[in-house]
Amino acid sequence: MTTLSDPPTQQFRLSMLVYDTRYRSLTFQALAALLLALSIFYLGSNLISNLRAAGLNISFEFLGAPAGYDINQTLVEYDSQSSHARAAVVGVLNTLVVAVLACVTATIFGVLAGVLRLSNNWLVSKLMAFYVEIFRNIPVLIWIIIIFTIMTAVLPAPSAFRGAEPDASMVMGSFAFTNRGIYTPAPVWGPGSMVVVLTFVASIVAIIAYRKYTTKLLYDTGRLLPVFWPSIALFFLPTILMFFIMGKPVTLDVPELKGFNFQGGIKVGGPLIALWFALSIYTGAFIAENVRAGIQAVSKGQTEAAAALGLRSGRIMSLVILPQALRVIIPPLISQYLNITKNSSLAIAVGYADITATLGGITLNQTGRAIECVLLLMLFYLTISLCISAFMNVYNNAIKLKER
Amino acid sequence: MSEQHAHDVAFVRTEFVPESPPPGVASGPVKWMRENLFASPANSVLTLLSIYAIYLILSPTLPWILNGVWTASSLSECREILNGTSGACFAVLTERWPQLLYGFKYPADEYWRPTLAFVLLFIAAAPVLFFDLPRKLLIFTGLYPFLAFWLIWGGTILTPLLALAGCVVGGLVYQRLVASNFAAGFFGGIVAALVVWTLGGVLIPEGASDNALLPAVPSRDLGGFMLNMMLGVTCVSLSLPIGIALALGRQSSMPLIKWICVVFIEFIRGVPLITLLFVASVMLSYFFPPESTVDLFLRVVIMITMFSSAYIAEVIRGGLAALPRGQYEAADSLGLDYAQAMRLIILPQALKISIPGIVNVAVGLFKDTTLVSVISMFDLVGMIRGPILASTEWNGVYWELLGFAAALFFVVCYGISQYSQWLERRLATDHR
Amino acid sequence: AGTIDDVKARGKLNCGVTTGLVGFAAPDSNGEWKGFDVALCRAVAAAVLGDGNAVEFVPTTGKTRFTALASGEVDVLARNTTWTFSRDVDLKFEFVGVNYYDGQGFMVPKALGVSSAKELDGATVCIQTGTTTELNLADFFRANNISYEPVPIETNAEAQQQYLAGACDVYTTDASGLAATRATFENPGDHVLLPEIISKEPLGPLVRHGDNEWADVVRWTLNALISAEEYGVTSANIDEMAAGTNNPEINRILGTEGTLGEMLGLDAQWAMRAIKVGGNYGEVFAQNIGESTPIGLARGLNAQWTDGGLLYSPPFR
Amino acid sequence: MAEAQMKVSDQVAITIDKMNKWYGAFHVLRDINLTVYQGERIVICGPSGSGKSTLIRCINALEEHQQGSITVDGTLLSSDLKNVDKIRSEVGMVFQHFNLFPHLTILENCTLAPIWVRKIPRKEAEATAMHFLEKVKIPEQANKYPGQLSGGQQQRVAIARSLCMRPRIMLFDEPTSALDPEMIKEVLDTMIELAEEGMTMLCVTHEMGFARQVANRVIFMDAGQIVEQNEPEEFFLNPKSDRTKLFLSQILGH
Amino acid sequence: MAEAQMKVSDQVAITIDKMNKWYGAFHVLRDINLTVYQGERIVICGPSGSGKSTLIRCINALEEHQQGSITVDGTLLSSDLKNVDKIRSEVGMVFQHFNLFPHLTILENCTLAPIWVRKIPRKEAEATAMHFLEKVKIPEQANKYPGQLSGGQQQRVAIARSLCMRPRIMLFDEPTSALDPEMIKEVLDTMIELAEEGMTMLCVTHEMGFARQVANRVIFMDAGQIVEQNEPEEFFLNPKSDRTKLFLSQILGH
Ligand SMILES: Nc1ncnc2c1ncn2[C@@H]1O[C@H](COP(=O)(O)OP(=O)(O)OP(=O)(O)O)[C@@H](O)[C@H]1O
Ligand SMILES: Nc1ncnc2c1ncn2[C@@H]1O[C@H](COP(=O)(O)OP(=O)(O)OP(=O)(O)O)[C@@H](O)[C@H]1O
Ligand SMILES: NC(=O)CC[C@H](N)C(=O)O
Ligand SMILES: [Mg+2]
Ligand SMILES: [Mg+2]
Repeated sequence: MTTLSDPPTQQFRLSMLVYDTRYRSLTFQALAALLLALSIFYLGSNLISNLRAAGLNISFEFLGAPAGYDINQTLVEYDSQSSHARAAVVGVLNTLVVAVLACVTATIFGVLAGVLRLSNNWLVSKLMAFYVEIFRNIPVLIWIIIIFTIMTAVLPAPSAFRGAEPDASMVMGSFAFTNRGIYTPAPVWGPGSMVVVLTFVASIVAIIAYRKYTTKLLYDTGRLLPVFWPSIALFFLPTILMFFIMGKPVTLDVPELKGFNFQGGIKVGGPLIALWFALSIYTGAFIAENVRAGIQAVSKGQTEAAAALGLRSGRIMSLVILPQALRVIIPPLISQYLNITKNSSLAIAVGYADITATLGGITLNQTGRAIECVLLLMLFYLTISLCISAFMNVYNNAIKLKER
Repeated sequence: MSEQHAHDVAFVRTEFVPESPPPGVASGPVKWMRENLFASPANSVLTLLSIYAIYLILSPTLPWILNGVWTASSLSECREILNGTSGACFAVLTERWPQLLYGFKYPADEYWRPTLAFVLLFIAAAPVLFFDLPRKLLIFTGLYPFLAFWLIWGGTILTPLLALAGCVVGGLVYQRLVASNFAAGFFGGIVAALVVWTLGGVLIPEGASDNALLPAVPSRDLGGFMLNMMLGVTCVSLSLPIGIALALGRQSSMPLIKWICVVFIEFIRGVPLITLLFVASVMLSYFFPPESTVDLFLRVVIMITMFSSAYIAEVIRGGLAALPRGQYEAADSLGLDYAQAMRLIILPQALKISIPGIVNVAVGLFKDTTLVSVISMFDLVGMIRGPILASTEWNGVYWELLGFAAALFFVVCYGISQYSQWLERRLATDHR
Repeated sequence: AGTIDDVKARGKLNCGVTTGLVGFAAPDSNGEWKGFDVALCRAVAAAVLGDGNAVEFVPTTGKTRFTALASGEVDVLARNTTWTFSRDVDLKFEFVGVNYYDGQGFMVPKALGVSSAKELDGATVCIQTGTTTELNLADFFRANNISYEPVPIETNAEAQQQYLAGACDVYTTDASGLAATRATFENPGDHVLLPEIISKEPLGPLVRHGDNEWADVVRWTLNALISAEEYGVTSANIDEMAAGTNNPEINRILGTEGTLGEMLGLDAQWAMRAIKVGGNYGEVFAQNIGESTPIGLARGLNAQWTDGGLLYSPPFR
Repeated sequence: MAEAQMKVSDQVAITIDKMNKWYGAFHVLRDINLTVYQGERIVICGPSGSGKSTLIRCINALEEHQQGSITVDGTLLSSDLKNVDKIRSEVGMVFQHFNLFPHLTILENCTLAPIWVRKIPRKEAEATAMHFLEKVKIPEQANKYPGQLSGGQQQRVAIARSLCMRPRIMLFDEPTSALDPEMIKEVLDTMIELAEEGMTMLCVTHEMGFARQVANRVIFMDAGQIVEQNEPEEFFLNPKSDRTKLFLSQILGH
Repeated sequence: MAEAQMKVSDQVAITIDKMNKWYGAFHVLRDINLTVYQGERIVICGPSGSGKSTLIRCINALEEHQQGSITVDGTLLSSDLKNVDKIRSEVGMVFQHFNLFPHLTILENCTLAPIWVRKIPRKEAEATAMHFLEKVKIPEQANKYPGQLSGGQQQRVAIARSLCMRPRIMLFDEPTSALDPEMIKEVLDTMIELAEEGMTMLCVTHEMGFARQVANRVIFMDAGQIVEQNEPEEFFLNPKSDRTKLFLSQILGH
């Protein structure tokens, strides 16, 4: 044995680039970098020469120019003289509105269907299975079109409400279902209405506090107060009382047929409804499957153990099954939310003015700035999805069951 | 020690109790209904609600369907026949089915070609989907793409033959060279294939397509459900190898390669397919050399393939992660190199685990092919929304057409998802 | 290489048309494209390739048409597209002429009892997105200080569907488009066009900027059709006339005199073929959108200058 | 043997009378008659599928029986939810797979039922829980989660969790069969300790050492019936029925 | 004892010189010096986490070492892939969890590496495989899949698979610790037979019977160091170091 402690320093040979583990990965990465650079260069030079040939350039100045077109659903102030950038903002807000609405309703549909699918009622569970299969296996675009067609072709036009003997009439005298959307009464906040609203907010806070208090009471003294009915009472009574005490400050502005359309009240546009409903019922089918899987993932042993401890079935659900099932349900649920956001870009099929329709549609077209608009569009969706997945990672780490 | 208990515990059964039927609880349909439909008051309410819901759905639709008119040449004629009663006008389907299935420009005399390709697809897919079938069938699977290409697009048979020859030569060179070095084999194979293609491309005469056995059909003339099927099948099969490469890249220990794959995958998964289709329709041609005009079908295929390969990569990554480390180590210790270990040991197992996931991606992708209608391609949905509903005769027949499209997709997607469930069950019990 | 060489090499002309506007461009039940714009495409194809059927029709929406042209997917766009400053200058296209002088109009159901666009305050308006009409509409209502609600729509077919279902009170687009759309209604009589024409919409074929040879081919094909009408050359008498006439202008057009075809990079018979496929401008007009068709458009501004219209082809010389 | 200290009273804890149970058309339990006295420690054994688990699950109303009666501590098990609740809170049960609640800490596992069912204030419940956790020798794990414990520790938590409800009767369904050999001992020790305190126990197990050491009575079941029962010594040394002999030769043989 | 028949030559098979290895900042192997002669059978033992597995995995280049040198059959283990390949094809390795390829039959498991690495024609490779399968006494299983075999059979296949590469050195990492007692014997018998044929073997195991019967040398490791090495008799009867004594008392005691 020699005393030498390091391997003899070898002469560097070219073959070592491939055969020596120290250089091998560098070689490959250099190759990959080269290929990447080459293809970027190739695509980039094509792009530049094509743009030059077409006499175009890349510039985002158009965003400041007046858009020139009108949008039918604007959450921020907007008219045809506003800039393209503002039109894009309107689109972003509309995308977020429909996505958030659809997430909420899809969750409701999904949870209902998922739970009912596990029902021991044969008919109900079969019906839910039918719902899930039908909606999962037909493209969402077809659903959007079908529901939009129902909206436009089946519901009456506003003109049908006109005349002495109209073909259609308002539901309860204040809701109008037309093929342009649904008109509902809007609250008019008279003087003193703030008090009513505050009371309502306060009673919500009170309900939460009361629930906290009952749990604490139980923990401290072992006394369990009723929760359900007091919550209901707290929800309604104070607000209603205050409403009358303040002399009915909140009145309803009931939509009325004036001119071509209903005026007053709140209008939820047809495209919004079609998109919202189609997205929620389609995604609801997927969520139902997640919910079912989540509940089934909690083993029967858990229920039995809880029952053997003397817990009643309602408590077993809320204390043992749901907390465990939610861990399984929520991650796929969040990716369904991501899907909803991405699928909301199908707004374009029904003329809903989301970001794809404004920035990626009309603006792109009127200005001809295809590359810029598509880039901005992708950037927007990418940001949203990165935010959602970042949130999901945080959540997943937070709920991870402690293991050995 | 037994003095403590006063009870005599010893007991031996001498007479065994025979099995007897359960006590006479009602059986038959009444019992079944009581247990499954009316077990509790709440349950009964649910049942009644469900029955009412079913009634609500069926009462208008059933008569409408049953009273359908199957022969008429236009909506107004149809309405005349119906004479005010409620009924579907399925005549639009009988009138326009070729357009719905093949698009409005595919030559009518040639419908048998895509149909045949479609039937052959089952034979080609079978050995991939069912492991029990003889492996020899895979040869047909390998030939199928070229055959299907020739059948659908027609033109000179030399083109697919040349493509096939290129692949075969590439494969042979790969086999030759891979023995010494994977990289040499891989790139050697590609180069060989490219050489064959360019050489062959020069050799194929200009007008070869003019009076070929099968008349050439330009890809713009493809449409209808056929377009959905073709996009789905092509993109899924193309995205498999890319997805595998991406998944392996994402697992790589080389940071640059891993980073490229991660960025690609997350980018693609972060944007909606529609924006990628916009890229295909408005941006992509700026990235090709000025003189080459890549047709829209190809551009769409490129984008959808990128899209689905990102999703498939994630599925396969799951499959790779499910393999125990020991498999990698055993392969290493036997002296297999990276490519061999992947090809012989890791991928066969990882892919098998991933098949259900891949099938789900495929179903999702197939449904998403309808989005091409947004960039005015005439797939099934595009046909309905465009030429058919716009035509004077059939302006206003929504339900029959949309219902037809929905039914078509349902049959295919439901079929595939049933297959994937069957497969999952089978993989779960498969001990091998 | 220039577009003309590409087209010759390909053996097909890629022509962008609408996704379906009866009379202008729409596939019939056999999938054959027919219409006023289609005829121009066929004329160009006949001129360049010698075959009026050597055309690939690429259906485009208001939104996709310009990208299709810019990206080279189509060689020429003949899709009732208005010649505007920004399209010409900013989007870098070349309008080669005007084949239909039009203006934006409104269509409403008779039952609404509206007689002027100014009465449309609060109406819901169906409008194709990505068009000039969309911008005109915004300007018109703003100028008149009345409100409306736009329903943006991709294609004429959808607009028609929405309008008929009553999802919008008014449909607005080029007056010619309105007439064509109304013609396909079951009861065209129930709908009226309002008298206001709120814009100038000179519609014409366009090509990419920068390829002047190709632009010339399309421009002079169009001019040949117009001139042919002016000089009484029809598809019926063209063979006769091709034998030679005593009008040198006709002779130059039909290639019996001079080398105009050669200058364009085509052969001598180019214009003859172009006229032969669908007839001269007048014939094309009459066959597809004229008064004897269901669409029933009068020549109006689109009459020859000699008849008090605006059609005025530059001389072939 | 510690048996001398264990007392069996004359008071009846459980009476099962002519009980029969079917799964669909399958007759799982046939004509079960059994009286358990307070303080008795009964081991139930028998081949797989003989209905041992089903029997003890019936006692806890986890399964319904169709004929005959079960009376626990004077309460007749009927479909009346109140009776079921009463019985369940008197009877503790330990499962083969522990069935701890993975989302709660050990302490929360042990206090959940006392708080929500027995309505014991949290402080008190926690004190009790710590008491029993000490008894099973893992008080230091109180704030960990079940997933962080070994199998043997988990099973001991499961026992403590049952004890926190202060049951008068404990049912064990193969409590050690999912454990590694070294952990079995931990759990058996805990059970022996319980037995020494006079808890009434019914235990399905094949640990013959345990049966010998603590049981007053061994019950052998086969095909849904009680085939033989006897004191452990007698049972193991002098099995009467052929089936018992066969069974014993199998399990003692290996 | 069969030791008399086993020959140890003077030729060096493996030289490990001042080898050090870290996992991150954790020093797993410290200053390992070891010379293995051809035909030697070495048993490595030591408490869990002492670095036994890491040591033999280093020899096979499954792990990289950071300092010192390892020479196998005259080939220096360096970052040069060719050397790594050479060493791996000279050295066979058997894992605790067998790591058979579940998607291939037994025969395919055994012929895979000879065909793809050694480039031996399939026929020949199959003949060799059958030869070694016979040697491990399961030729009749050749066409089954690993999932269809018992653990002991699987481990024997794993040994045969390594042998098919005709290695000159075999490494075993606790080959029997995942097996049921009755299967351990099958596998040990196979290993003893191998040893008798003069294969150079390094074996991590706690089977002292095996060590006594076949090893020339037992190496005891603790905390990443070789603490003691000796002939088996001496090692077991007269351990020198305190740690060894403690360890032996534990494993022999139970
Ligand atoms: N929910 C059920 N539905 C139908 N049959 C069942 C059900 N649960 C158990 N059985 C059947 O009842 C019989 C008795 O089951 P039980 O679990 O009581 O046996 P066991 O004696 O506990 O066996 P083991 O020792 O395997 O736990 C078995 O044949 C079993 O297949
Ligand atoms: N990949 C790794 N990263 C970090 N530490 C590791 C890794 N692999 C092993 N170790 C640590 O190195 C030490 C030695 O591990 P090794 O597996 O060699 O021990 P061993 O002697 O084989 O033990 P056992 O008898 O349990 O198999 C252990 O403390 C282990 O935790
Ligand atoms: N309605 C149309 O499709 C065309 C509208 C208008 N002529 C334009 O070019 O923008
Ligand atoms: Mg049991
Ligand atoms: Mg180890």
